[in-house]
Amino acid sequence: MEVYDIRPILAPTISLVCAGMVFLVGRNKHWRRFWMLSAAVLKLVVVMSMLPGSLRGIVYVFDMIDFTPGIGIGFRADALGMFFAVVSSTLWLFTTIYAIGYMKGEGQRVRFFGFFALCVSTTVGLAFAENLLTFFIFYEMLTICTYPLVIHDETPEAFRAGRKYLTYTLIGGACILVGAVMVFDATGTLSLSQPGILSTDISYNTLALIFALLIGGFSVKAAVMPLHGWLPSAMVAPTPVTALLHAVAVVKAGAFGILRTIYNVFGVDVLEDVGFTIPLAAIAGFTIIAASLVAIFQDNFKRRLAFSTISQLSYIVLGAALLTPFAATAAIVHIANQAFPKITMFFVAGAIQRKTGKTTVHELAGIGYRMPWTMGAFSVAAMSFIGMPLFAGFITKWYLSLGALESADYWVLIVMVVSSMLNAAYFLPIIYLAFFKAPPGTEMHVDEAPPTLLVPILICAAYVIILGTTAQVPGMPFSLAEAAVHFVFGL
Amino acid sequence: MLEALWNNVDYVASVVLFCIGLYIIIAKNNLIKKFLGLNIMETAVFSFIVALGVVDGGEPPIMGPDATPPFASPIPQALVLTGIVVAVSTTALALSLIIRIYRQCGTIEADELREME
Amino acid sequence: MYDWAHWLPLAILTPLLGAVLTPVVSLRSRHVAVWWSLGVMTVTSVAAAMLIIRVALEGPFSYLPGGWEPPYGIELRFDEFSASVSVIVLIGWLAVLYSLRYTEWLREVPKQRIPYYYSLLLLNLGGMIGFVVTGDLFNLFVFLEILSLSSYALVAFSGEHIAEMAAFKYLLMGAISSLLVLFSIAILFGLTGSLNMADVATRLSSAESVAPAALALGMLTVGFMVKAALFPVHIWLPDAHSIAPSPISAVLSGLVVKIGILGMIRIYQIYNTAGVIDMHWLNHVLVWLGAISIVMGAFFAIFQDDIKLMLAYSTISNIGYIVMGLGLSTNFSIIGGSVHVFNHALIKATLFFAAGCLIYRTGYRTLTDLRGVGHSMPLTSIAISIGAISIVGIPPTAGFLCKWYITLGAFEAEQPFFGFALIFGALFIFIYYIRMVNAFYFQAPTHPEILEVKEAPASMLFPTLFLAGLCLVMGILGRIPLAFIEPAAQRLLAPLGG
Amino acid sequence: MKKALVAALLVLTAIPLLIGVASMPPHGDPDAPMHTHVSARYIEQGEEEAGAANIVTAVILNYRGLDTAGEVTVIFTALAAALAVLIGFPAPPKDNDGVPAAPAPLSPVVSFVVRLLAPFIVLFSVYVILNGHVTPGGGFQGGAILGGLFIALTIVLGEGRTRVLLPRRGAPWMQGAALLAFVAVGILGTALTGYFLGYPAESQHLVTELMMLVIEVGIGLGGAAIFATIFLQMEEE
Repeated sequence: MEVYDIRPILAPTISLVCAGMVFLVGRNKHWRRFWMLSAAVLKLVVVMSMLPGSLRGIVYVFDMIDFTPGIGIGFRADALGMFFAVVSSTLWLFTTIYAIGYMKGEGQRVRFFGFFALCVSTTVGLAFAENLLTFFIFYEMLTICTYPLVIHDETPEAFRAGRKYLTYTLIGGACILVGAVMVFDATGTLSLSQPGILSTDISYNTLALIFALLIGGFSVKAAVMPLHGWLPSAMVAPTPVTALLHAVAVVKAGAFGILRTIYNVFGVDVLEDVGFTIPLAAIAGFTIIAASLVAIFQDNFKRRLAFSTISQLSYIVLGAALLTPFAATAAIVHIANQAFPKITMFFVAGAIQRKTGKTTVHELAGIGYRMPWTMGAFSVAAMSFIGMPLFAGFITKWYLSLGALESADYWVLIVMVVSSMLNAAYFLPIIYLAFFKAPPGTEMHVDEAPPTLLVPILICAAYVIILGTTAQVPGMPFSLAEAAVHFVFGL
Repeated sequence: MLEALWNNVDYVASVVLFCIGLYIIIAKNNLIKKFLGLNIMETAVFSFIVALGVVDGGEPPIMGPDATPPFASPIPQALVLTGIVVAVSTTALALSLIIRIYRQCGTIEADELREME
Repeated sequence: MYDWAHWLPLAILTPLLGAVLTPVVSLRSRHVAVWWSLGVMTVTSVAAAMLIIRVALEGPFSYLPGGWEPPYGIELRFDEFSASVSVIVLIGWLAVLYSLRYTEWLREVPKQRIPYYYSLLLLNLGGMIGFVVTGDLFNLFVFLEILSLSSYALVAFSGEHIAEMAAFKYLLMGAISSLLVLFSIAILFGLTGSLNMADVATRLSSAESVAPAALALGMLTVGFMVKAALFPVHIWLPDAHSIAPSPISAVLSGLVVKIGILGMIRIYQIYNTAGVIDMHWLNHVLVWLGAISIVMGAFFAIFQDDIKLMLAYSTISNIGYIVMGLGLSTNFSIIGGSVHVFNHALIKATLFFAAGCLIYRTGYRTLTDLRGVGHSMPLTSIAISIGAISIVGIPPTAGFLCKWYITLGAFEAEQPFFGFALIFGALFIFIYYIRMVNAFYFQAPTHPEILEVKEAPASMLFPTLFLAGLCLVMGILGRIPLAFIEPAAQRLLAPLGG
Repeated sequence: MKKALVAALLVLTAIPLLIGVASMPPHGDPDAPMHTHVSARYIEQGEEEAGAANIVTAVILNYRGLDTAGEVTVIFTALAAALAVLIGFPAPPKDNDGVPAAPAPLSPVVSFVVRLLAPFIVLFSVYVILNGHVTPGGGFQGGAILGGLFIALTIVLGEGRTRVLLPRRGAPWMQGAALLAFVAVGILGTALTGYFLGYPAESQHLVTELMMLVIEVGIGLGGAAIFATIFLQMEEE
């Protein structure tokens, strides 16, 4: 039931205005903080105000302008879009608090916060895009806004990372554009409101080319294995950037793009007869295993987290590629279940680096004694990734396995088990070093991270537990994911 | 083919002149010579336009008392008048540029100027 | 019998008359010249606005100076493609305002020349308006001459040492191309007996032999290719557009180069309705030349360090886009090509204006010298970054529309290769623009005094920022140019059953 | 070698030109489309409609008036361009190669003949300008003769004497005379016939003739002034 409403466009504009104000008036610290925090809170309120409505199945629509019939800019907050928007706006609030604390001593903060707000406005815009063209517009704007953040430190290494990031993402963007043009050429519309606009009477190899272009383009940002090169090198950026962008906004935009392509552009039944998703599932499975293997040997803490992100993201791709209701629920829900623990881990890494200047895993010996709460939150996040019950990660693995059984892909179960073991292999040593190893010298006294860093860490860790335990409670995002799945599979 | 060329020999002549002008512009080195080649090309085109308007045994289109048809067509002559003025203007500008180049670089040989760049 | 149409001759003659009177007006003091030119351009803008409103309401209309019906007199035909008068007038007005401070700053130029600078600029703009509006072949040639002559002189105006040589090269190639155009107009006149475009088109199909019509088509296309600086005949453009003073480079790169394109559109109009020649192989040649121009322009631009030379090469590759759009000659690709005529003018003018501000304040032209200017001249650098983003075609900006429509047209014409070439060609362009943005913001300045440089003066900054804002918005406001271009594209393809 | 290559290339380009030109309608045959269409009407009704016996002038001023207005602007562009390039660009000092290049001594015969013929040339050019619509001639031709005379006089009498003909305050008006005359007549034409540059029908023959005369004089004067100024500027030491 479509309702005409201003809120889908209001959310991105709020942070757009905030970015503008930060650029204009950002010199003065207090004004800047005021604008960032108020925008974050306001946006969360706007997005949350739409939550009850969309839980009841209402879809908020806002059509802006269309150049010619079928091509234009429109916003539509359906269940899938709402899910992603809720996740990213809640996380934006916590990351803003964290960033204010983290960036105290840094330079160029006006530019940092301005582009930071711009990025999130494009992410929410992405979530509410009504057609592939609006989606592409915000997708490209996201690349442009994240570039200055990646090269924030202005070191030659940062430039190389930025150049690599740009080459990957722009080539991906070009593929998506060509794919979108082919979709429009084949069907005459780009709208993402139906469960699938392509049909099987379009020639097989055109469909294959469209699938390859769209999924290829999106998987650059979703860091699927062959195209993941830019993510580890982008760890050079300051932690709030890596936390929000490379754990939530940018990579999730790619994953969200894949979900949109599979569910709204192709549609589940078309993909079932055409069968393109089998190779995709294989690649996703391979990425899960290979990324975890590489993560084990990464000594730098943030690079290890980066490879773990790559492997976790492929859960979403795998879930989407299995084309069964349960797997789809797992894929959608994993956006949240991966976002919160991953962001907690990056916050922890940032806090440790800010507090003790340690960046490599072997230096972490005995850190648990000095920063018990921070490492406690890290352990909670680690448990969720390993898939322990009562934590968010368990739900994804559970539904993914159910989905795999449904579609009789038994190899997926093996992948689940092996990946849990590998997760344990690269997270547990950290916990062991932190708590069961004596710290060098006599640093026994507790020296916690400053409150502006610690509070977001603890809240996110709490969220991980809440998401794990209260999935079936009606008000929780889980029901949004189920609503989206019902719409896509037409149940 | 040759017969067609023969009865349009005026047009052929202007085409030949056109190509000679083009040759001079490309091959010659001195700027003044290039500029003269341009003028030759212009004259070639104007001669072609005027040749278009000719009628066998035609008189200039002036309606005097003793004027007898057939008259040559007036339009090409009007066009050429305008064309000649365009040629004059291009000449004026080209010469001013050549004067300026000579005063500044002391030479108007294209290859020496190229080294100077 | 006052009716709307009297604005049409007014729109052409105001700038020309204004130009003729500029030396008279600035007898007392040369500063009057710029205000006089602004007044003249404002009147022209009003005229252009009225004409555009009329074409929007009633579709193409024509005016008959002297009262003679079309084949017997000159017919001024104002159709949708002539609506590009709007961008000519807009950028013209801003260029005049921009030159207020810029011409004072040109050291080597003696001050008595400045009135002639403004009269040449007004002649150039008047010639372009005339070219775009006329429906008569020979009148087209006359206006083509006015705007070409004034552009050669304007290129030679700046005191740089090789300005005259670049202008002379430009003059030679421009004169040859004008002669080719005149020669083919004469052939068409010989074949059909009339000079009015619509009349020539109808009578051409009944001409007894095809060879001269084909020759005329070939020569017209080559002539207008030289004017539009397409691939094989583009060699004059880089020197000419980089040596010229910045407001003039903006007018040259943004508008004068587009005149070649509009000339080609006029040829398409004639030969499509005449239908005497199969345009298929010509389209193919144009598409290939467009593709080579894109790659070649982008490739050369990467190795340039001088900022204006880089922008000049990027003009060549953008002309490649437009010609490819025309060459594919499907409904969407022609829309894409014509929209880019409009949008590229805005983007390129922003970039040249901003580059002019940088050179005006710092005196440096190369990227290595201009490092770190982003901190001391924030507004100009933002304008350049917006220009850079829109020339690459990132969605919300003006450059995106053309890529979208031309790629769509490429698929519509079953030639997907060009769609791919176009999109990935654009990435080439991004490399040298990211170098520019990096140099401004993220690299340590090579000349320390660059940090104390003041922001550009208001009269130069306003045009830059206004156009930059327009670039940003044009991506979304694409409806306005599209509303004009769609009917025109349909009419252009109608005879081919397009 | 380069020249041979260029020559070969040009022969190659000449071939399509020749083929195209050869199959044009045969040269000079009266029923070619060129003669039967527009120019046929000009010849038959030219004199009454356009009010000028010399049909070429009728075409230039009346049928295709805008072309000539454009034409006059092209000359002015040449003037503005030449001045924009040359003004304030003094020639390098004469003795750049050691010895001052002495101006070639002017033979008394030439100066005497020029000064003798000057008035007759002026008379002839005025005749050509004024009778443009009856006999061959017109504004451009008269202006060219006047310009040529001015240049001859400057060479003979030296620049000082002839510059008085182009006073500093008056020169821009004279240079712009052509287009100003055109626009004035055009606006008058709009008032009379409702079309820009429209000449009234046969009834007021005299008015059309007068309007044409004004334009002819304007073009003649304007053309001569522009040629003179360009020459003076080029010659400026």
